[in-house]
Amino acid sequence: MTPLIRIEKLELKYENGRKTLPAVGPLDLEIRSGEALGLIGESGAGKSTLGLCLLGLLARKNGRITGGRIVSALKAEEIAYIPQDPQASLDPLCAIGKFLNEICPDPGKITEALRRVRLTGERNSLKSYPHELSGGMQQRLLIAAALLRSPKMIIADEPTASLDMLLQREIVRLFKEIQNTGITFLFISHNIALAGTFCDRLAIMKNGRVVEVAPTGEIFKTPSQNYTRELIDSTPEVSRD
Amino acid sequence: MKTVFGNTKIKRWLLPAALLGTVFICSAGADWLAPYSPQAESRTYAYHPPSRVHFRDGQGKLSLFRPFVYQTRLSFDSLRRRHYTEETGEKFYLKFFGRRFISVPEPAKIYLLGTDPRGRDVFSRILFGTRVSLAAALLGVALATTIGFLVGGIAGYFGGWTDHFLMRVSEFFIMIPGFYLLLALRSTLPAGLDSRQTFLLIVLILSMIGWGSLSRVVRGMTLSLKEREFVAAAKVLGRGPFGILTRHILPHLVSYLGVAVSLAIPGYILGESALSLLGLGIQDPDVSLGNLLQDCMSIPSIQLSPWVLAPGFWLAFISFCFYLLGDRIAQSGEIQ
Amino acid sequence: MISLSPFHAHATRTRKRWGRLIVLVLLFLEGMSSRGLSEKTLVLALGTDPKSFNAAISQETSTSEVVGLLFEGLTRFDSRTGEILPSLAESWDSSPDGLTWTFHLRKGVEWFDGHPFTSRDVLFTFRDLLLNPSVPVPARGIFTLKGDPLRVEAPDEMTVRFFLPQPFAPFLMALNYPVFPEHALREAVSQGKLASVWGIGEKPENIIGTGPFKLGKYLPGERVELVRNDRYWRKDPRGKALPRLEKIFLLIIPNPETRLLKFLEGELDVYPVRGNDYPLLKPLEEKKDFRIYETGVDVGSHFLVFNHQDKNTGRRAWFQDQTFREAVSRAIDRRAMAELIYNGFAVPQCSPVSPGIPFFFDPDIPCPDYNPRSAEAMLLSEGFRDANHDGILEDPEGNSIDFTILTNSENPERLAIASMIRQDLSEIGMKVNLLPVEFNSLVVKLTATGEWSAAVMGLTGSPDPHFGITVWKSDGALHFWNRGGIRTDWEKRLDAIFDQAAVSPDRNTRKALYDEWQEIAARELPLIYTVLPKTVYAVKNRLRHVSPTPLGGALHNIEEIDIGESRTEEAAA
Amino acid sequence: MKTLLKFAFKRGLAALPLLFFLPFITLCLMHAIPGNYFDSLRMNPQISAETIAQYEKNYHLGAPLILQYGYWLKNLLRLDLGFSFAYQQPVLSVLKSRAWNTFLLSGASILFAWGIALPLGLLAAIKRNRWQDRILRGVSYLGLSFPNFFLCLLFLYLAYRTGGLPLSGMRSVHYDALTWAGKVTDIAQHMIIPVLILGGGSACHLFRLMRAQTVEVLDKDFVLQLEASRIPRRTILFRHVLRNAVNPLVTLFGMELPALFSGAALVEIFTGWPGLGQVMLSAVRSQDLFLVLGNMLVISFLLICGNLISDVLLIGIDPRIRAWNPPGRSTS
Repeated sequence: MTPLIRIEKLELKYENGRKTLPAVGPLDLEIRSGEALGLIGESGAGKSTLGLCLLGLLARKNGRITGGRIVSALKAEEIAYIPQDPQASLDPLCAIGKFLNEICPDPGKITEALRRVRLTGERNSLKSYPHELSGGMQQRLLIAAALLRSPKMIIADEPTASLDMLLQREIVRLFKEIQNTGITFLFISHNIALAGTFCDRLAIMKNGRVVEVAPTGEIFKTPSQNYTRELIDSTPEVSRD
Repeated sequence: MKTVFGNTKIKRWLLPAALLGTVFICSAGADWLAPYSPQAESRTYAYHPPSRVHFRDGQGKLSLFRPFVYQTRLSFDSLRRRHYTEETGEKFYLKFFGRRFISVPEPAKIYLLGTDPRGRDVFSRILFGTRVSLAAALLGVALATTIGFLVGGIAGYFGGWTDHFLMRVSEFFIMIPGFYLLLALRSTLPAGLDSRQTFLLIVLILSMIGWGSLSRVVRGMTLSLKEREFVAAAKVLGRGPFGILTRHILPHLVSYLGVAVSLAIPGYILGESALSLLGLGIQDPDVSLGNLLQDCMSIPSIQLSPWVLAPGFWLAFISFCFYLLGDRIAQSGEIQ
Repeated sequence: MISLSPFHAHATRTRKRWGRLIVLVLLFLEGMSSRGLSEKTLVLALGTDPKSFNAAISQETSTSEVVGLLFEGLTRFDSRTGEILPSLAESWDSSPDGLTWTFHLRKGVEWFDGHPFTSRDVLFTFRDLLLNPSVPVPARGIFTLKGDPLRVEAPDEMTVRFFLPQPFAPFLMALNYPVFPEHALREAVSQGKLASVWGIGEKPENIIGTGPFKLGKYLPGERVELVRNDRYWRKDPRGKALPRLEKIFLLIIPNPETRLLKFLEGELDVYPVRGNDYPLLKPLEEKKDFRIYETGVDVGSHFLVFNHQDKNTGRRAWFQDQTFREAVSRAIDRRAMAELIYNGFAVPQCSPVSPGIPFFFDPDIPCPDYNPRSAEAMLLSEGFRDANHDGILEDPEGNSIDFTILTNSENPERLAIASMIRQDLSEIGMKVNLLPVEFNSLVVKLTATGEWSAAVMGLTGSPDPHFGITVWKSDGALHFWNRGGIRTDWEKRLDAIFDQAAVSPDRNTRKALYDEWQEIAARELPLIYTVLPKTVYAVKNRLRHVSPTPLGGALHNIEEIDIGESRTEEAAA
Repeated sequence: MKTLLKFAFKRGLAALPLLFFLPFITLCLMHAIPGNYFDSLRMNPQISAETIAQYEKNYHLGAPLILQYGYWLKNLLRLDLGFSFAYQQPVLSVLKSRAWNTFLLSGASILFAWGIALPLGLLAAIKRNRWQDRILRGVSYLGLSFPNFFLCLLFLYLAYRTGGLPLSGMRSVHYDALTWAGKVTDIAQHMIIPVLILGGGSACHLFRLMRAQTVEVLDKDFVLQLEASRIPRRTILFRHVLRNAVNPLVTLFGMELPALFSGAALVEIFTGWPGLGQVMLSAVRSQDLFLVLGNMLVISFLLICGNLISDVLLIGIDPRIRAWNPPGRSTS
């Protein structure tokens, strides 16, 4: 499969006042079209930074590419983003309907997207406000917002971090459905087990560099890096169904 | 608001602090620094423009290190306008670091910023005026801060009914426009007050205005800190409310206080000068920036002797420095 | 009649009708003026709100300058010629001994409300109002001669006869006093409520007079509007009805700087020029289309006065001591005041009478010379020492000389004078505080409550010293330095002088008496005079028939004043 | 709507203590003056004995404080704020028209201030620490440091030199002769300088608040999310960021009013605008106590209205408040 995005010796730095913080060391990674790639690492490993860079939103957080390059078949607009904390990522003063309408004014598409994330039903009408929705419903709303733009790729940064176990599984099942329709997925998480249930391949990141990339099965069976083994051991046993 | 001291930000607010430092030192040392006493009237030198200090004499001979001035003679033109012509006969050299910082042998005068309608040196009056106005403002702010801190602390610490009552009182003092409160309190004061009593009363009135908003912040902070373990621990160790307030709550307030106080001082200075300008504040023999402004609030003096406006611009400069200081302290917190 | 003036005597004078009109003017833009006031409206300005509209009880210019235009007396004074001209009385004749005067009233004169003007009104004004002891009318002193008041009768509708106990020289001028409508005020006077009727809260149509202008509207704090009285009886020499103006706007502008800006912008028609304004205004005469008139030394006065009945016994002793007052007078630098405050447009004042009234002015009254050292010597001779060396003298009983000078806050010149006095007195060891107070409440303190120690105040002048009687006679309403206190010898002598001068027919004997008065005043110094400014007015060229005089001011002939857009200079009426 | 009314009523209740607290303060002020206020009035011939007697009966100055407070409230409810001896008429009638002039001036200044401060605050926050931000911040400090009475004079002088602007007062001479439209333009012209000075001052203050709020909102996650969702920048800024930044400012609006009224008083005095400021100054100078206190009551009434408006505005903007009533107002 031709790689959708090829990242060669990429270096990213944050400028904060006069100090610059290196966030991503020289990094090489390939993202293949249609696959679900897991990007695993402890917090501060630079996962989110990489995600933002692909989305072209790094400049907003005073980040800059200082080395290497990204060869991408996609334009940044074709990539959607699903945040970690849905509550904070929704404008409290803007009704849901208005928010979705701003992304794509076609009511038909909106109802279709809501149906796919099972957000139909009277209680969560388009007139209601984010604070009137539960955490899970807010996340599903953001997923619907992502789908509305019929993206070629979705980057999800710790999408389930603020949700309870039951909701996490439901969201992951929703991701699988979406992935089956051919959308490439970059699933950023520190929970290697949860990523394992969904991703085709896993890339392990440490201190801003990719230390290991392999299909999920291999990673769990024969982790080449002991750092990966620690990650696996540290997550509670999850049956892969 | 977290603040980060000791990092690169420290340089940013040094400039305003340094400027204000010099203002404090100059006004404190006014007795020595000012060429003349503020009340000294040389009535034949009314509306005298700023003296021209010469470094080269008539024949072009340089005397760089011994600047001098000429004596000036008053004459009226056909329009009754005052002209001061220099008499280049005798040179009067400036004397530095004598009994006064700058002085000139007697018949000649050295008016760095000219004189007011009564022949008093504007530069000296500004120095002495700054001293009084700053003192009134600082005392006012200090008093307001202590009141605000105490009321806020007690309200936050004890909570319940006291909190509710104290907050309504503070809300009342925030709600009332400062100027009206100033005037209302002033109207109750007996008429013939000497200026020292007026000064203290003005400080008291000024502090009545400012403490409200501070008390609300202190209350908020005390409420949030009260639950924290170390406060509970301190309480167990038997430290009284006052001890807790000063030892635990105060340090967290330092950054907020820095900003709030430096942003509040200009308000106090303006409050004092407004009162004095209307003749209700510090009276004539004493000098404050307010009653200095009285002389320059006239159209003919703006057109014919604009140097009389110096006190107004000086007051603006001081306020500007305070605002800058407050902003830079807040900035160092914000960038973080 | 003399009245207290919040502003320096520099004020413009309208027709010599009880008090002066301060001329400050409202602004409208050059451009706007074309589409502005269609009818002829004169725009002047006041420094403070009027205290009331009741001309009978008014003692201060803030009232008299507004109501002065609404009322007329039997006679009127022409300040250009100095003659007494007929007004509500068409003609009059007197008995050979000058004791009985018969006035033939003008026919066809009506009050504002159309009521006919008859002798009943004159009777009411003089018998029931002026000479009725139960009614507090300040001007009564002028008409009581040596204690016994005059008698008045009305033989028929149109004639009135006055019986004087003795000959009364300024009688004709005294009859400038306004005649009040009997039908409007009879009820208030009978109930003794005159003092509080016709206040500023009164409806304008209730203020009834015969003058050229009626009270149109009063917007407190903004302006007083006077409207043309269409029923006015006077005609100009060519038979055209007077007054020529339709309206007068008196704007209330407390801030003197704003008044100057208003004039410079063209909205005010007349502006009394302050000394420091002159270099600013003179070059603009052409551009701003106005002319500056210099009419000589003013007739009013500015003085420092002590309260000899001060509630504090210590202070009372100082103020009653002539040497103390003389020392204070010598410590005051009058030349510097004229120079600094009036930019040279003033002269030191030595006598109660101003040089502006040549006949009565006594030139050889000695002017106090500025000599602080001799002032200190005099104080030492009176036992004042600086016992505790704090720079402030103490009187023999040991209390330090420390008192408060009141003055009205609206007048910057007066504040400057008071402040210079404070500085001069501090040089000879007296601690003085300044307290600016609102004019009307200062008047109440001086003339009623007596809660004051010292004050810098002003009085309007008048062509005949007799009209200062309310100030100089010990029982006068404005005798504020010693109200109700025991009379000193010189005050007794002054009472005698004023009584005698009032009745002596011969001008020269009156002159001699008034010279003695000036001498006593200069020696005893109840009023320590400061400076007399020269009156200077800036008047817009659009005003016609303007002829300022020292006594009459810029608009003393206000009913003749006209507003013409054209530049042509009409022949003076 | 029902919650709206309930909430407004509740906010009104919270402001009421001010109205009841004020008479208490006024009574203390009355007692602070040496001697009985009415004795000094009796000496003034201008004031009729009955008026004094009537007001002495109304206010029972002799009675103990609590009783006086009761009588005072009774008078307050009857809208009798006492008698002004300087203007010789009831205090309420003196203040009625003046309160309207002050309200007009302050209202115009508020609109002017918000009109300038909000967009500039937004711009300064967006261009944080670039030259626009530095200049705007510098100018705002300059605006705040110059005393407004000093600015008044300079403005008046400039206006005189350039000509064209009316300089003082509220109405020009021929105001009554103008048509309705003429009247409005006439007053508008007279308002230019006072509003520039008053509005300018509070604009600087508001600018700084707006800038701080906008910076805070720009760092929020939902803005990042909106950008990620490729919503046009203009919509993000003006529909989302602006609304969220303005939201807390509306609460601060209530706190801003007192400073605005103070400034208004000073500007009125120096530009001759017949508002409450001038009345207050002459009342203080002539120690006309009822007028001073009446003035304070009217000002506090204007404040309470201002706060109610700000609270109602808040409900309009912030749906969270509508659904859930926070106990007290959010402290700034």
